[in-house]
Amino acid sequence: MLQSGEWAYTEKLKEHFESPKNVLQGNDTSAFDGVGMEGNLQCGDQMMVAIKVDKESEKITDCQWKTYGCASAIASTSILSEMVKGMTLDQAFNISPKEVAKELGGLPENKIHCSVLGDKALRAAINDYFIRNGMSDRVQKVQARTVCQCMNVTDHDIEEA
Amino acid sequence: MPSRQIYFDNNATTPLHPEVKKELVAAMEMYGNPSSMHAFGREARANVEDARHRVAAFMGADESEIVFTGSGSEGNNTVLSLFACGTSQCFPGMKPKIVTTKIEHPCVLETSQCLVHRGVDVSYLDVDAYGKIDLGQLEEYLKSDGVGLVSVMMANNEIGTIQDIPAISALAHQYGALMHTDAVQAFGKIPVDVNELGVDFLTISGHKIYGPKGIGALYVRKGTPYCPFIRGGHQERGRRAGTENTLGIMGLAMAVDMRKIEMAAEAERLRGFREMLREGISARIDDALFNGHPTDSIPNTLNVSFPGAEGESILLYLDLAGIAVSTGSACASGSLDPSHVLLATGVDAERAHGSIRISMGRSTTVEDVEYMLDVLPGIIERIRNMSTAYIKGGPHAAIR
Amino acid sequence: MPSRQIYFDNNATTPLHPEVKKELVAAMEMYGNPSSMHAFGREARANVEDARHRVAAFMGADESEIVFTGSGSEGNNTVLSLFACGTSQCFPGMKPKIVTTKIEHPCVLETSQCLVHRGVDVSYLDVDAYGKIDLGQLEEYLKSDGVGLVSVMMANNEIGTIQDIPAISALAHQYGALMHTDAVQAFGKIPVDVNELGVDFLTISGHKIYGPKGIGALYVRKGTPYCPFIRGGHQERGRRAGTENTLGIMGLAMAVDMRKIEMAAEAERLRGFREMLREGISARIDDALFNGHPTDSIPNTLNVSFPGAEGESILLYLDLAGIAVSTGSACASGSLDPSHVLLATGVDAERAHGSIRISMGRSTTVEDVEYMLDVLPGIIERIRNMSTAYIKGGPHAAIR
Ligand SMILES: Cc1ncc(COP(=O)(O)O)c(C=O)c1O
Ligand SMILES: Cc1ncc(COP(=O)(O)O)c(C=O)c1O
Ligand code: FES
Ligand code: FES
Repeated sequence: MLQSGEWAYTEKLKEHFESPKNVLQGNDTSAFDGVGMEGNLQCGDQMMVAIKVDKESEKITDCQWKTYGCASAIASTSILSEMVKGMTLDQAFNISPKEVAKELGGLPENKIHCSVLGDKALRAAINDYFIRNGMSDRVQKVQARTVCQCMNVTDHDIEEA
Repeated sequence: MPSRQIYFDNNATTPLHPEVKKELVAAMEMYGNPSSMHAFGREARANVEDARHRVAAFMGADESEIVFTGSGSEGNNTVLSLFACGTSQCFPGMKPKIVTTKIEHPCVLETSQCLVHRGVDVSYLDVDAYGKIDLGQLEEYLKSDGVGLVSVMMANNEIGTIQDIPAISALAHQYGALMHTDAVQAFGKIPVDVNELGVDFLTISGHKIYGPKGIGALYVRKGTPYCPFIRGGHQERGRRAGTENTLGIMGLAMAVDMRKIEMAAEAERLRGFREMLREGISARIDDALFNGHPTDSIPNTLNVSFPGAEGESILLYLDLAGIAVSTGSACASGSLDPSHVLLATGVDAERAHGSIRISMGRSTTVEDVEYMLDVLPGIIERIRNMSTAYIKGGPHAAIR
Repeated sequence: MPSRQIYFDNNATTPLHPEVKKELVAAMEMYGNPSSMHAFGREARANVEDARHRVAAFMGADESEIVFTGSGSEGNNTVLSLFACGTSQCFPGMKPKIVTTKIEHPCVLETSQCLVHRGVDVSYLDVDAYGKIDLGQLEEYLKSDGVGLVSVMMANNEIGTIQDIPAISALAHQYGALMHTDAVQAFGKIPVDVNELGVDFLTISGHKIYGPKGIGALYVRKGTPYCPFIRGGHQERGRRAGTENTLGIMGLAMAVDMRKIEMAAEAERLRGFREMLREGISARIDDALFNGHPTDSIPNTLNVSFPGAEGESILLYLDLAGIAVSTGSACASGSLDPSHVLLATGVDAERAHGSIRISMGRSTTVEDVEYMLDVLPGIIERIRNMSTAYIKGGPHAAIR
């Protein structure tokens, strides 16, 4: 018999869930240069990412966020907000959810989608920055969400009782 | 590991009662097949029939009316599947039309969906804000004729709401339908008597009452048409094939015996704890919204939503503090759909996503309740501070 | 009580292995629901998945291919019922035609009969005098096209005869049918490897291998169409609803681990005992007729008929002497029909009625065998002296 019972997620994920980094305090985002919001409450997941950008170098100097979401969403956005600091907008735009998951030491299969949201909100924030600064030509389409993410989740493993 | 471990998830499953453990250890020495004629078999048979008698007695049934099953899910599947039996030999006069509710357990809902492919017509009753069905709507369905079965759960697993089964049975019978209740969450928490309820079928499960997992029982009223679901041997008087799970059956009977002794006082105690929780949460946390019926509810269960805080996060922060609850939402099960039960009560998806279920049990103490009340407010505050969705005293506050 | 108690009915069920008992006692402390996200649930989940891995490994399967069930009967019902699935959604390209044999366990035969009412066509293969099917006849059925499933048991529970499953699988696949084998009696007695056998589905049961009753497993090859039999939750990756029987699952895995260690030497030993029994009975009792295949047979099983002596009488006289056997006939299970298996091998009803099955197990000793050989001749003589039907060296003697 196994004496498991320890945290199901990785240590790294647990760490970021316990002490999330760069959570926006309050609701005021006016000090930021770009703000993105993704997801909706119907799906049980919503994410807001706000960035400050150094105009000269186009490097992200600060990244804060808020989420209505599960542990994976919290931890992956927390780690993402650390990763992007110091990156150029182009570098940050190209971070993939896979890289975030890797940084966390892996995510359960049915939780991968939760990490996607932070990523999307970040891209929306970057696009917002471009629009605000008259660079609409640089806006890249975030892949349209035709169907609600929730419908594609592999929902076997675990069940309500 | 957190310093305390508190189990507030007794509706999901329960620990074995110490007396059940003892019984299981003793029963492990007995290994005959109850169908065998020799001494080993006769010993097993005697124990199985004794167990059947005890389980039957606690629900006011005759022992011939009890079929042991492998789970509550199997019991429910068995009853519903009767109405798709392809032959009138085994189920004469069968009317392939079922009326059930929108808040049943998935094992009823998914089986119903499958039966539609087998020519059965299924309707789902609505529930009100407290999770109660409307007898008027039921009667309308029954009037449309040809309903073979009404299946309404006695107590809901997520919100605890208890239905008026005697009235529902009476109505079903008035229109010539048979009556089934899934009593998996009610049995052992509140009195269950098949004659007072007036049901023809009733499902129970061992692991919700401090008995083993993988064992259940189905009550089938004498004279009710029946056709086995698992087909094969002559076990259970030809009503359920498979070598009897003697260990499980004896454990279930012992669990039932213990319920008989402990249930009444425990219900009283847990009802008190629940009100402590309800009041404490209301006092210490803004905008907490309670789900389910405030009084017609199994005494151990409290379901509460915290707008702006997502259920799984609450569950996992509580877990870090050593407290086990479940989310009302099905998130915990890997699906992201909000709870079908809460949605049926008319709450919006956000409130459904932000709910947790606290289900207490026989070992719950007042210290457990106090610890919960100490820990929970800080967790909700923390999550709400991170949340895109919480506005204090926001739209939800009005409907509290 | 007789001075000795000898259990020669291991094909009916087996005692728990001492290591399984220990595992069950330890597992009783763990009570989480494997579907719960909190610490209690995660511990249960880890143990269930570890068990799945061990069960899978012993049959050469991947753990994702194992579905835990409540019994061997449930496993067999699950596979056959797939072919009556009313919707092409869950079972695309399903061909509702099954070929099975006349000597299957009742849980296959009775399910097949029920499926006929649900639009499934079922054919039953004959067997020869040793209980073996004929590949030529199978091919004829397969040629007639549209066969979705071939279901042939690996070893027969009454006479022990082993079928050539690899050849049968190959033939089934050649004609586009899926292949199922009921390995309930073979698994743990002889090597079972799903890839060597080439099967798509394979059924096992815990209580035949010194594990708990009420637990089994079904192997489902990756990519094989599937539809749950017990419907409801997402347990077992959506393939079998009902809270997992953690105790049973962990007990089954431990039983499997022990089989891995003990099976080979035990088979050798029991094969020796069986030949001792066969020779001893032949030498000491007139006109004993052995049933089943003399060599292609599970090593623990000996089925023998004594013309002029009725099986149930033999069973009960042996019982008085402290020896537990079963009758080949289904008498023991409450029916008076002679064994369908023996009749299918072409023996007459008298020989079928006069048979007993001796099935040895891991604790069988040479002393047990000797005691049996001491006691049995007197019992047969006694019954035959009372019998209207026995003429020494009569018609049966010729066909010995
Ligand atoms: C060949 C065979 N198949 C299936 C079964 C059924 O197994 P269970 O008793 O676990 O349902 C048995 C034994 O009863 C058997 O011998
Ligand atoms: C109301 C209700 N019905 C049925 C079940 C299924 O019981 P089991 O897990 O024994 O299959 C459950 C619990 O899982 C339940 O809460
Ligand atoms: S959907 Fe009903 S059996 Fe497949
Ligand atoms: S005979 Fe098949 S379901 Fe009744």
